[in-house]
Amino acid sequence: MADEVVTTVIREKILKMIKNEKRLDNRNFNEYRNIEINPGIITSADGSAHVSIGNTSVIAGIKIETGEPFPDTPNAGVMTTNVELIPMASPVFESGPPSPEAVEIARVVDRGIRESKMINMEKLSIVKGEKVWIIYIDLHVIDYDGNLFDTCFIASVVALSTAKFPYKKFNLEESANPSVPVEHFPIESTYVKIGNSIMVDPSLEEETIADARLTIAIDENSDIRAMQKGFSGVFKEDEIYKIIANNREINRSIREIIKGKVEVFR
Amino acid sequence: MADEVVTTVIREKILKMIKNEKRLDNRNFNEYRNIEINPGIITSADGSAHVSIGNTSVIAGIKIETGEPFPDTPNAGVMTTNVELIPMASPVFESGPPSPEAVEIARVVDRGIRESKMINMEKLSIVKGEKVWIIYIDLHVIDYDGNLFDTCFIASVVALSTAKFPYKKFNLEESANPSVPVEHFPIESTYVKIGNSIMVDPSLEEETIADARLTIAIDENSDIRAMQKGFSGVFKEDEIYKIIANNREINRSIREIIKGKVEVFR
Amino acid sequence: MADEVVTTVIREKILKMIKNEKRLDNRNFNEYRNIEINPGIITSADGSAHVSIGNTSVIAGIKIETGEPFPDTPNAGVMTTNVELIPMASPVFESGPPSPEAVEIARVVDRGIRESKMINMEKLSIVKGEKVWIIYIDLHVIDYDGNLFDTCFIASVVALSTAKFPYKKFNLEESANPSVPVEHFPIESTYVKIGNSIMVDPSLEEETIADARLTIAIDENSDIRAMQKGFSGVFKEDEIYKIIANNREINRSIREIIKGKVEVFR
Amino acid sequence: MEFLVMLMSSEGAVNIPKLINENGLRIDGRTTEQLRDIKIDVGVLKRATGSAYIEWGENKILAAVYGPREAKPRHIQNMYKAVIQCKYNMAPFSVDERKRPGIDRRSTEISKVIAEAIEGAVIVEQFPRASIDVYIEVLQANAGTRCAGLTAASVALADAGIPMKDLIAACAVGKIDGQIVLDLRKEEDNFGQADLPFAMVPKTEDIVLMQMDGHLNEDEFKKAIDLAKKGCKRVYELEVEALKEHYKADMDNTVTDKVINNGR
Amino acid sequence: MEFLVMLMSSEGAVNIPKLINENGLRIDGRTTEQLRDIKIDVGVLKRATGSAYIEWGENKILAAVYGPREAKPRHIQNMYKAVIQCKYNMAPFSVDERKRPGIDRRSTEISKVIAEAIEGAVIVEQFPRASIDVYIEVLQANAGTRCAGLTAASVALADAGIPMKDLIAACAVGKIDGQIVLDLRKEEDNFGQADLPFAMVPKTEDIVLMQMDGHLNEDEFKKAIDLAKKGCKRVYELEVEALKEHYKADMDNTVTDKVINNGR
Amino acid sequence: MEFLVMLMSSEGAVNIPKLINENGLRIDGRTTEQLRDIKIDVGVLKRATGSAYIEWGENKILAAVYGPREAKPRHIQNMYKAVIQCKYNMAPFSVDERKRPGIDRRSTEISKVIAEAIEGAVIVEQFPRASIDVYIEVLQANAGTRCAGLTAASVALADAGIPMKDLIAACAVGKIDGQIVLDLRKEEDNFGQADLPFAMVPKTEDIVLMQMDGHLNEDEFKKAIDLAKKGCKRVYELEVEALKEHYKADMDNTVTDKVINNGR
Repeated sequence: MADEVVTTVIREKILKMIKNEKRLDNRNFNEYRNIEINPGIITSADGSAHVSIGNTSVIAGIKIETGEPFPDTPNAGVMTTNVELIPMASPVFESGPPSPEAVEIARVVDRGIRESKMINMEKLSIVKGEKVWIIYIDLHVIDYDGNLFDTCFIASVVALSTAKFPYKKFNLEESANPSVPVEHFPIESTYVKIGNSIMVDPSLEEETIADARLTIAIDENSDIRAMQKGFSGVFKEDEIYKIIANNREINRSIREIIKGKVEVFR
Repeated sequence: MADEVVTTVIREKILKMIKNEKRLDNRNFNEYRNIEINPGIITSADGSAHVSIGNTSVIAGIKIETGEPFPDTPNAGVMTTNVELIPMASPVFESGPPSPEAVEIARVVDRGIRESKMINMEKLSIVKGEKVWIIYIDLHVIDYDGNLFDTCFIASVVALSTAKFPYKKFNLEESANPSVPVEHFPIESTYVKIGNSIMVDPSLEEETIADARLTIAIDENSDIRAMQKGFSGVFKEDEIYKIIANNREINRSIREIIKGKVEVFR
Repeated sequence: MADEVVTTVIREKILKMIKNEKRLDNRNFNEYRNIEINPGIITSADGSAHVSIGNTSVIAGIKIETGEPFPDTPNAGVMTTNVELIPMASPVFESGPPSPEAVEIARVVDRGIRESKMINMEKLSIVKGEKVWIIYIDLHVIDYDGNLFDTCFIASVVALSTAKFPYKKFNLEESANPSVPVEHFPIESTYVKIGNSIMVDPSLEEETIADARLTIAIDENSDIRAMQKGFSGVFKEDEIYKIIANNREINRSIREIIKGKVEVFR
Repeated sequence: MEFLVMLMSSEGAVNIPKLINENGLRIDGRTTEQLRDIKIDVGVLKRATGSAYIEWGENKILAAVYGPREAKPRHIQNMYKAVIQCKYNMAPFSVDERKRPGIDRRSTEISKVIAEAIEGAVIVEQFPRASIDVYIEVLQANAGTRCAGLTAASVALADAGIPMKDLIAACAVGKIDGQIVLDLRKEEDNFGQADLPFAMVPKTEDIVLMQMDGHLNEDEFKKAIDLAKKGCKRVYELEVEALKEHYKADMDNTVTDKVINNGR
Repeated sequence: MEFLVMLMSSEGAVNIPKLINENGLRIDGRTTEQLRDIKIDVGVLKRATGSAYIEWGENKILAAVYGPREAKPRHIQNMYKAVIQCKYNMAPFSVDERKRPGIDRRSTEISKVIAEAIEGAVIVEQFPRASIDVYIEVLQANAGTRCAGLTAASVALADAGIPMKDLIAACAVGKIDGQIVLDLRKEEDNFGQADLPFAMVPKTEDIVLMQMDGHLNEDEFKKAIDLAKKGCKRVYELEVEALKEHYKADMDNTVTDKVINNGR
Repeated sequence: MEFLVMLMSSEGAVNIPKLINENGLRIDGRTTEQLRDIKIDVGVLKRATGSAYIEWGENKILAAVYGPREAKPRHIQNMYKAVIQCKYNMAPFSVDERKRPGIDRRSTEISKVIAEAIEGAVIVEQFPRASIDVYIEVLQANAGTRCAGLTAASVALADAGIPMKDLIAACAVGKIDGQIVLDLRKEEDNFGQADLPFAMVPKTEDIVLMQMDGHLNEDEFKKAIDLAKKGCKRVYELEVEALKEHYKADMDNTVTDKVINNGR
């Protein structure tokens, strides 16, 4: 989101506060903004969620169709993730084909879900080698105020957790448990580095002036499943180790928040 | 066609003449320009027509193929309408994908034909639920001097009326009557409002300075089958009623002109 | 390549030297630059070649798939030729869909190969009327210093000569001779006219200031198989006859160079 | 509604179901002159200059306004007035069959007629060379999205402080089982005989949007327009309520009045 | 021609039909050196600066010229001369199988060689920074459309008053049943052994367009060029006639003379 | 490797093959800490400002640099520094299944992370408003192309005389058969448990690119980073050797030193 602009006044205020380990919105470095989760809000979707982190707001919709498997994975289903940075969400977003930013977010979210084996892809097979479920995760970003990676990731995880196979629509026999087979529960967290300070869940202003970005997806065991470094700044090895160490604790509390919301819904 | 430009002199002349219920080309408000109709001019098409209203000139070509029906209408054929505003026709038209103007014309022409049930879509079925005729109406606008809606509509109606199924080409048994099953005969008329005056068949200059536009498609009983209001100006309720009342008489004469041409040809 | 620019100094030097039947790089009018041919360099391709003429450098890769024949040639295979003028090769090339220049080169190369019947297309049939080999010739231009037509043509001919059918990949029974059935050996040569002088194998500078261009593909009997005049300058009839007469001898030596390279490889 | 689904999914002959019962009620229990439930929230997005969210029956739609801002690219600038640019878009998950992302012909046409309707109400002369950009995102669709979207856009324009002659109110009217009814839902649209999307500036009764497809005789058409006007007036009340509700938070109703009377 | 259609539609082996009969006549009755019937109308469109319509056998083609006008986008402007931009396009209904709208590789190449041919005849130096835009629309196609289109474009340029060295005349020549013949029609192109589209400025005999595919030895090639030149000269006569006919309406033949001699 | 191909092509259950044998060697005979063979040629293209060709195992990749030159379109210019634009592209014939020409989502992401990595090493502040354009063409692919491509790009930047903090060196590390190994080849990537592309400025140990997918616990991750760093240091030696070799032709090693120390 290189095109977002922050005034010099704001930039300097952020840099000054950081020296005292404080942030513009008074959070500390390891603190997320308020996370709001509304599962199941779109009835035309097979699974959905509206998730906000602070003012950043994303709607995830899951649509499930049937189709052929890929030739090299004849017994596994298919999953695709798509992010639309629609111009509603920011004055710098433009309509048209997905920007590199949108593609990167979609691919990193997809990797976190896929590599953590959240969905058991083998269970998406309907007729071996011939017919499988195809899951579309569509992320509609409606308000952009920083940290789209995590907002999109949580929205995807919650929407998938609420998703049900549309047996009827495809004239398939209904199952006792129509839920999409969720077997793991990954969490993705994004950090930025400003000067020598590193903080989680960057706001728009922080993201705009940040030197470097790091996104980490971990599973229930805090094992790492996906990573993505971003921006043109650099990390030192021990900065990354420190992020990983901190991240375990931060993710634990977020996992509880999300799981609670999902369980109430299901 | 917001990009067409009219000089202030012309604009003021039009506004002045309108006060005396006259138009730049000396027509009265309920008068069409000269309509020329040449059916069947393109032998590579399955049906065709060259239609001019004044200097506005359109060539309609019908191509008919076979294919699968839509899942929700398994026993009905398929019809698609496409308008190309090629740069040959006006200095403001550009090549590339259809502009919003071209899309609007295509969709309004399509609606007038479809909603009047001009073509019996059920009779386009070849093998129930499996194979149907697909009718392509392609409108090639070659000279633009105002009122594309009506010129395109008449060209479509005439071309369809002359269209024959290409049985041979698709190795199908020939029928005694190979004509496309035309069962109704709709007419579409377009009006513009300039100041408080309303006139049919706008010229380029009138269209360019008009406040609002209204297109109405009616059937043989003068029942309304499709409408489209355009431009940013507004209509009052009774203005619309007046247009509809006038429109019956105007359409009657146009219908006779077209029918005559088509019958001679068939 | 209208966008390439040559300084006035260079232009005048070329024009001056031409008067003495000399060229900027000291070649005479009927002389090619050094031709380098490396067949079979890309193992992920089914056939390949790296060909340079002077500093102009092209990599040709052949990929072969199976598919359906065209309805009007049910017993013949399919061949498509694609040229990418990637921005790596010149400061004036842009990424995106093929430019008119790229399309022209691809089509002229394709015509020379197709019309000389270099590949026996009937022998690409696998199951009569149902399944054929589809040959993709992809030309990746990596350094552009003039005369892409001939460089691309030689690269295509050499790559095709080294190409083998991927029987295994498509679960087809292997043949004793897996080579693509090459039956003829066409050569294509490109001439430019500057003022009244005509010279073969134009350098970048010559191409940029040339008035007219002529490409001729001939077979082993020196019969003409394809021609393409280019640029906005004109030719006189006898200029063309003179080119054709000269061309026989020039092509003979090039044919020997290429054939030698191919035979060593096969 | 189960019977409807059955009728639609049985291959072959699709019988038109009964859409108005013996008591004159429609499949969702509404009378012929009744709108679906409508709920409007104002100012729901941070980044947009103005925004609104509307739930209209089972439609869920967001509208956002950016501007007035510099119109880009420059060649679209008009030196006498602001240009109105509108993008109506359906989310891939808003309909039964997943919609592929990107603009299609239907959304191109709807964007055009909505932009023209808005230009009929906004005081565009106040902002030469500028662009006022309206984005309508359909999150869940159930017939009538262009009217619901235009209604939301009108409220978002007010929230953005864009001067208008007055709010625009929109609603569709149609014909089902031979009767003229207000505000078609999906099954009524699919199996009905006519659909007429309509929008006006309620105060002046200026018609800013009107489209129609189906079959109406002249009397039916007049009855339809009459009913559409009644519907728009009710929609207008809901718009004003929503704006008042939103600005009450500022403890000052005069703000709302200022916004919605801004243009005069 | 019925026998041809049969041969083409029978699946499997396609036998090449006899294209020249024992009397030396072709399937449409022409001699080997005969053009198809050609009819040219000048000034057929209102909006274009100049225009022409040509019927060439079963080809029906329109050409329009706009300009000289400001070249856009600016980076294509040449400060020493006008740029010639050409779009050759086939209508979806102009061929047997409906052609999807939009530019394909074939029309891209044809547009390029036609633009270059025109630039060889127009006095482009008179209009620095300008663009002269030529649009060719093929409404009905039956082989030889690029030659017919370029011929029509040349007349349209004259109608637009664009100064040229002289009119361009174009026609194809080819080989069928082993003989060199003028102006191939579709079946001759499909089943022949060579096709050579050709265009020149008849007055100077400057060759402005030449393409070839098929199989010609050197003697055949020379014979082909010779025949093509004869064809072009006949086409030129028809062009001049059409322009004279058109300007006769102005009761003043000097106008025509002025137009077609404009450049000198 | 025949056994691998068999396993992959048998329909149905795909068993994961043994990737490290009882002697601790991998399927191509390498140890767990060994890079594939790497060969770098400098200055291989005439037109580009700088260029390099790399063979890295079975990967064959070209990199070219153009610039600093005026950034176009103008709105991408930054008045404080050069913008880095990168296009990573795979030739259609570089992979098993022919890749359709054009940009896909994978190459969009790779282009982005490589551009950001390069921006982390180039002294962009020296060239305000300029663009430095890096083109990476994968001619033959066998896993690890983004690291090999970034390495080649770094050498091409040096060849172009672009001032950098120092060369970037890249290589991937991964997990196969439960062990952390350096530089995965295709079969190891397909059947392994993790892949971690990595790049740094060896002199400062600044990490400029890092991505990961798969499954690593914290200890494995640290071991992986450690091994990746070792790999990068070896790659760096090869880069310097290649540059020295190239400039030796100029009979003056000080040139190389100047180039690779240019930024300080």
